[in-house]
Amino acid sequence: MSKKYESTLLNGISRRKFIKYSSLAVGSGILASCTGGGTSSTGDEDLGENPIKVGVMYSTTGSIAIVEKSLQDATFLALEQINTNTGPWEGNGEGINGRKIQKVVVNPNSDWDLYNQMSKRLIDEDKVVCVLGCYTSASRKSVLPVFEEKDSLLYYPVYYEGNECSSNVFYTGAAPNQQITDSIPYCKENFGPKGFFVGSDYIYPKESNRIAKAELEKIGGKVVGDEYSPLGTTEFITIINKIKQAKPDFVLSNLVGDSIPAFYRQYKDAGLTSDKVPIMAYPTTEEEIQAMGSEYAAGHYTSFNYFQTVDTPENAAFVEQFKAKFGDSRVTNGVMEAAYIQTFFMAQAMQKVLKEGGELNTETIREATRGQEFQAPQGLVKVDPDNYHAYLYSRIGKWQEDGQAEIVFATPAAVQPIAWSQTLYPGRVCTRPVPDTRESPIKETGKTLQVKYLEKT
Amino acid sequence: MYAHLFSFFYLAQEAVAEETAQAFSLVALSNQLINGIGVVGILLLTGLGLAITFGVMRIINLAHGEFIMLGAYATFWMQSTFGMDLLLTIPFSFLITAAIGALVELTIIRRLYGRPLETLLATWGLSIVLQGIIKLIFTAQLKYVKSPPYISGNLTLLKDAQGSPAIAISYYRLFIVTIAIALLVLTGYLLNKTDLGRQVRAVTQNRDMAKCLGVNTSLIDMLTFAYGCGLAGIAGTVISSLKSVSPPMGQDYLVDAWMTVVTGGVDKLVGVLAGAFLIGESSSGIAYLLNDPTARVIVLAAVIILIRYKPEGLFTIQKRG
Amino acid sequence: MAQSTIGIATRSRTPTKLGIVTAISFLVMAILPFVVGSFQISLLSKLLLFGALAISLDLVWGFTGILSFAHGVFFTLGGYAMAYYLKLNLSAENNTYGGSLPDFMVWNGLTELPWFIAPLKYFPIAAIAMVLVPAAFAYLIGWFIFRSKVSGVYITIITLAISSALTTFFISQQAYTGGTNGITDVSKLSIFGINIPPNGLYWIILLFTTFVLVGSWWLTQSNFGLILRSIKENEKRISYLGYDVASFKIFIWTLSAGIAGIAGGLFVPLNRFISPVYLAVAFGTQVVIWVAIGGRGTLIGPLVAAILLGQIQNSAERVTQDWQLVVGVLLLIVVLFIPDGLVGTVQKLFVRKQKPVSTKQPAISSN
Amino acid sequence: MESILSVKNLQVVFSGFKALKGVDLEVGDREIVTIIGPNGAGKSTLLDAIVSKSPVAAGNVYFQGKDITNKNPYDIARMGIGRKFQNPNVYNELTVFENILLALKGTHGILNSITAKLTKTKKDKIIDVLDRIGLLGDAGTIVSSLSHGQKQWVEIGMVIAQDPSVVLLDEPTAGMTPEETHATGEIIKTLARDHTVVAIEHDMEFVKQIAERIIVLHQGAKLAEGSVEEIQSNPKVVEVYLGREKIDDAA
Repeated sequence: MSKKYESTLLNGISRRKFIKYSSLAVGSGILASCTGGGTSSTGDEDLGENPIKVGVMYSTTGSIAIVEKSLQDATFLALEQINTNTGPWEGNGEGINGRKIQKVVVNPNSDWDLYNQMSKRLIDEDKVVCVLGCYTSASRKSVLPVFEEKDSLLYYPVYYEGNECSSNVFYTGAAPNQQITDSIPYCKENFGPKGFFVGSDYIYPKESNRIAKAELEKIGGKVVGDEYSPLGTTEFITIINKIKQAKPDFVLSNLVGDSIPAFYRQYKDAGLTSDKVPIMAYPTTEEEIQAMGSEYAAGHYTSFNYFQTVDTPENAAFVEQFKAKFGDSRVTNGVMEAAYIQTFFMAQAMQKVLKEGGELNTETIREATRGQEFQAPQGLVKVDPDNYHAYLYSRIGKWQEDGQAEIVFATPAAVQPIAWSQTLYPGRVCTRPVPDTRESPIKETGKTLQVKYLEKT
Repeated sequence: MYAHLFSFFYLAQEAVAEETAQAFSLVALSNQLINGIGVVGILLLTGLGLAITFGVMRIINLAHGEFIMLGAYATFWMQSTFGMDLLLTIPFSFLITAAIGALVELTIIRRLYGRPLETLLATWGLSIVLQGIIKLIFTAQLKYVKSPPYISGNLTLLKDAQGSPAIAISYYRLFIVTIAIALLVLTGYLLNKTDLGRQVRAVTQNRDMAKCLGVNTSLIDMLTFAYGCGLAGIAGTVISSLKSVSPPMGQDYLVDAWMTVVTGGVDKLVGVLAGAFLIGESSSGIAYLLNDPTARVIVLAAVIILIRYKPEGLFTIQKRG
Repeated sequence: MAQSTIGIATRSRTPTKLGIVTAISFLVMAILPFVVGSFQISLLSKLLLFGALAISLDLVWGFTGILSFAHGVFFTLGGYAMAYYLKLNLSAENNTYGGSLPDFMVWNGLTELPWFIAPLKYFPIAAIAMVLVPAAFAYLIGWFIFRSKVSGVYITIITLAISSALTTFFISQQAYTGGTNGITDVSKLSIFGINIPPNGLYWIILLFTTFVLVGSWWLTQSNFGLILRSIKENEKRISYLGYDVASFKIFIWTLSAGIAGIAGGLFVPLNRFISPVYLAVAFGTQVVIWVAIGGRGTLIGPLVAAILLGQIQNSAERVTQDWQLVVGVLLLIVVLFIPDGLVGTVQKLFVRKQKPVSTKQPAISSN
Repeated sequence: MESILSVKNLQVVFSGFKALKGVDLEVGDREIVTIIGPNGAGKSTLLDAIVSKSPVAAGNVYFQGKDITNKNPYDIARMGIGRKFQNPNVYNELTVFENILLALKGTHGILNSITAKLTKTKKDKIIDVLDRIGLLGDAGTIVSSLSHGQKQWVEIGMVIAQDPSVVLLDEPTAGMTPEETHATGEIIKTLARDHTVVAIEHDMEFVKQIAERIIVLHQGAKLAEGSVEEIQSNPKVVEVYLGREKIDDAA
């Protein structure tokens, strides 16, 4: 009798079943790890022999997709031009020294965790030679240890807060001195000394505003408000109310993503006008203007390296080619342009390596990328050989009724990038030796760096 | 008088300018609280649909935000294709989202009545699917919805010494509040004064009994759920021109809508109004005194404590044990 | 947890078969690093930790009936404890600002290490904090909500609110938490001066997850497990038998948070960052989905689901950019057609085959 | 006779409705008391109030001289009051054995439940209980597949396993066939040998079978009290069950 009870005493998972399922778990783990070895091929295009594998890592779904999808588009355009010997690549032959680029595309779904996982996959499993990708600082930070540990290369196309100088990243977006340094004096001279700073609540806006605040105070201006809203917020009643109360001469906005259209709309809706209190923004570009409706942006300003209205033959071609590929209603903006030009930096570097008979790996591409110049839509740009950031133009655009910017300020040439704000960290520079030893490159020179422009060589 | 207040405020501001802190001002605070009504309107609008699907039907709908998103995209589509005015799209947006809601009820919700946790999981899956489909159709980029040009500007209640508005609220915000309250009244009327509403309540209170009395319960279920989704669609339409339109936009409203409904109590529609008012005003008030993120944390903590002590919400009659 | 090992040994019915099969499974998993590539190892390490997290949720949801969206919170709290340890032990040379102050604190104008973070520089303290902080937080929440009339859906809504509030809080306290970025650029894990290589970490994680699985199984097979299942079915009834339901709930809730915390702590040396993304409702929902798909109350099911879904996601990603659509559809299918989850369904089929379902005939037993 | 359970002027109110309007009750050690009364008389509410299922608005409950009014249900249970509910309130997803095991007298702490082993003594005790309720052959059966009457026995078995000083039974024979009812009566009689029993019943045959003392509740108040014969001849009681010739039919 008692035996019968024992077998049914505790009706949880019986031991036998438990054993079965444990085996199942193990089996599934093994099975999955064995099937996961294939490589995704993208498109049916004929890539010829021995293509070069390049990772493209932008989210096309989730909250950041609103920006990153366009970066992916711009990257695809550049890769297509390289593979088909068109656009800026015309005359170089199809591909790089006859080898075409095979893009390995991943979509991390706006999830930092997946950026990390997928960058590991790109490097370890797909064996890409380098990766083009990321938008937010958080996603860059989440993949940075991967690229450093595995010593691979990331081309990162986004304006950011600076304070970083990895030997595994090429920063082709604006460093703080290429976006903030010129805009603050402009604001004080044209609008007045009192600035109200707003931003999304994360590292880039906070650090950006901190640098801007230091710059503004240095020239005798004053910050009358400093407010942050959670990332992705679309409710700005309180911040706008505080702006009204503080009566600033201008508003400096570092809001990002879907907060931007909401802010501009509610700003105007609350009766604040661009002729009285203009907004100077960093992350507001043609794309966001299009999404909010240009009537809300007219009269406000953005400080960026590139605008669709930049008057160069290269830009005219870029805009035309982009619209031809992705539709006439699409606009181009500074981040997309950076994504576009960094692809050519990469291609030129690979070409250099291959022409010299070298092998494509992190070390050779890294050394070859340093100092690359490119006649970009925004003008002649160059990768700084010391700190791996890019020489870029600094421009200020005033938004018009048609959603395009009138460029009201531009530097005469591309500005040398400085990774650390010289206002906050005077004399701190980043200089990588040749060849890169991957040791700490930070030097305290003790004296503030002067602005240098790129000279034609 | 107000000039005094303002000069005081400027003095005070000079004093604390180093910290860039906002000086306290009664006028500004009243302005903030008046404008808080704008937040209340949006909470009410986004919470109303949930008050139907959860309050009346007890369906835990985590795809509620996606129905708001669908409403916004319906409006975007009608505007960009037919050049329709936003106001004009409201009834169509309601019909489109309600139709999708009915379809969802037929294919998914119907199979899960009486299994709240499964419903919760299914609607989460649904929210992923809806976002994915919209992204496939409309791409991931932000979309532009034009606001009605005739509802613009601000209602100025009080001017300061310089003649600029000191207390003012935008007409569009007032419009949102009006729509929200109108829908609330309409819903209350439908639910309490019409035959259909009586059937709905009969079904939700005692399904079997209602069935015996000849009520077509499955039709009532479908209609009620569709109506709740339609309300979410209207919310999406109305806020689309004030906020941003993108596939994941609904996620932003989900938690807030839930908190609104739970705070007020789900048994009475007026609870939603109360919940929206309490959450909207307290978060604007705290945000004014401190800042937005802190206000959010404090309000959420307050809601947790409220649920702890009054899980049935503030406006529900004590039931017999 | 220490009791469980003693418990197994002292149990009257020594589960030898179980021991053997577990050992074999464990060994097979253990030799994987010699078979598959480094990406799969790091992915498996992560999925094993997610699996352990899912098992911890299964203890409170599958067995006790408390559906929580806040398990990502406990996981992340453990993660932050470990991340502070690794960040504070970054050599001055690798710290962009030299000195001992983490970079994000420098940016946010802190001049010295806050007192509540400073002790985490020492491994034993960090290791204890990794368990204790999430467990203590869970205890507080548990004490607050389980000793009240709140139940069912409302508890779930409270966990949603907790997750949402904490995400906002951690992001807004950038000077102490690193904001949205979280804590990044941390050092590699070394224990007592020995560097742990990726495979070593994998083995530690495998050991941990196996331990969590076996420990949880053992725990739920005891009288305690029986009581948990009774609470799930009808928590009022059992209080009339003399059981203090709230204290049982608080205990399993706290224990589960502690397990989640360790999983989070082990996650940081693997991923080399922790951020509020794991606090958010989206991640909490992910954990719920693993348990639901794997099968509630099966322990092994959530682990299988976490590994399987992670692999499906990884594979689906190669096929389509819109892979999360695939995951969404999969979730709908599981909920609608296999409500007991994968393992739960297999289990049911198995049970049905073994023993015909008893008929409900009103038989009168002989007296 | 000394009271083991004593209820003084007990009042229970549901949103303004007075379900119990001041009831007094004294129960002696090892006594069998049966409570009868029409629907809505407050019978179940009285038991609910004793075990703190319903909150007591006024008045007191004493158990072994100690005031237990509105104490935690699990404390009351641990002190020695067991309760069987009107509809069988058992664990349908567990086996019969597990249901009894749960109820088994002993410490109910967490650590104890983790480390506790199924000792021979415990097993024998459970087997004894199963034997008494006639479900020995069904020990391993999942309760949901039992008949209604068997579920009632399982719950009675749980109360026996609990081994409380006072057993509160709410309609232990509801839904049972006459044979089952009789068997239940015998179980309760044996139970009364070493326990105090307070039972609510409708079935007068059954009441006659087990009762020593009967209490009649009506509209939240005590109407009458006495032996079976006294109650049957009480005019007030007869009037309450109006339209009926005899109380025997009251159900």
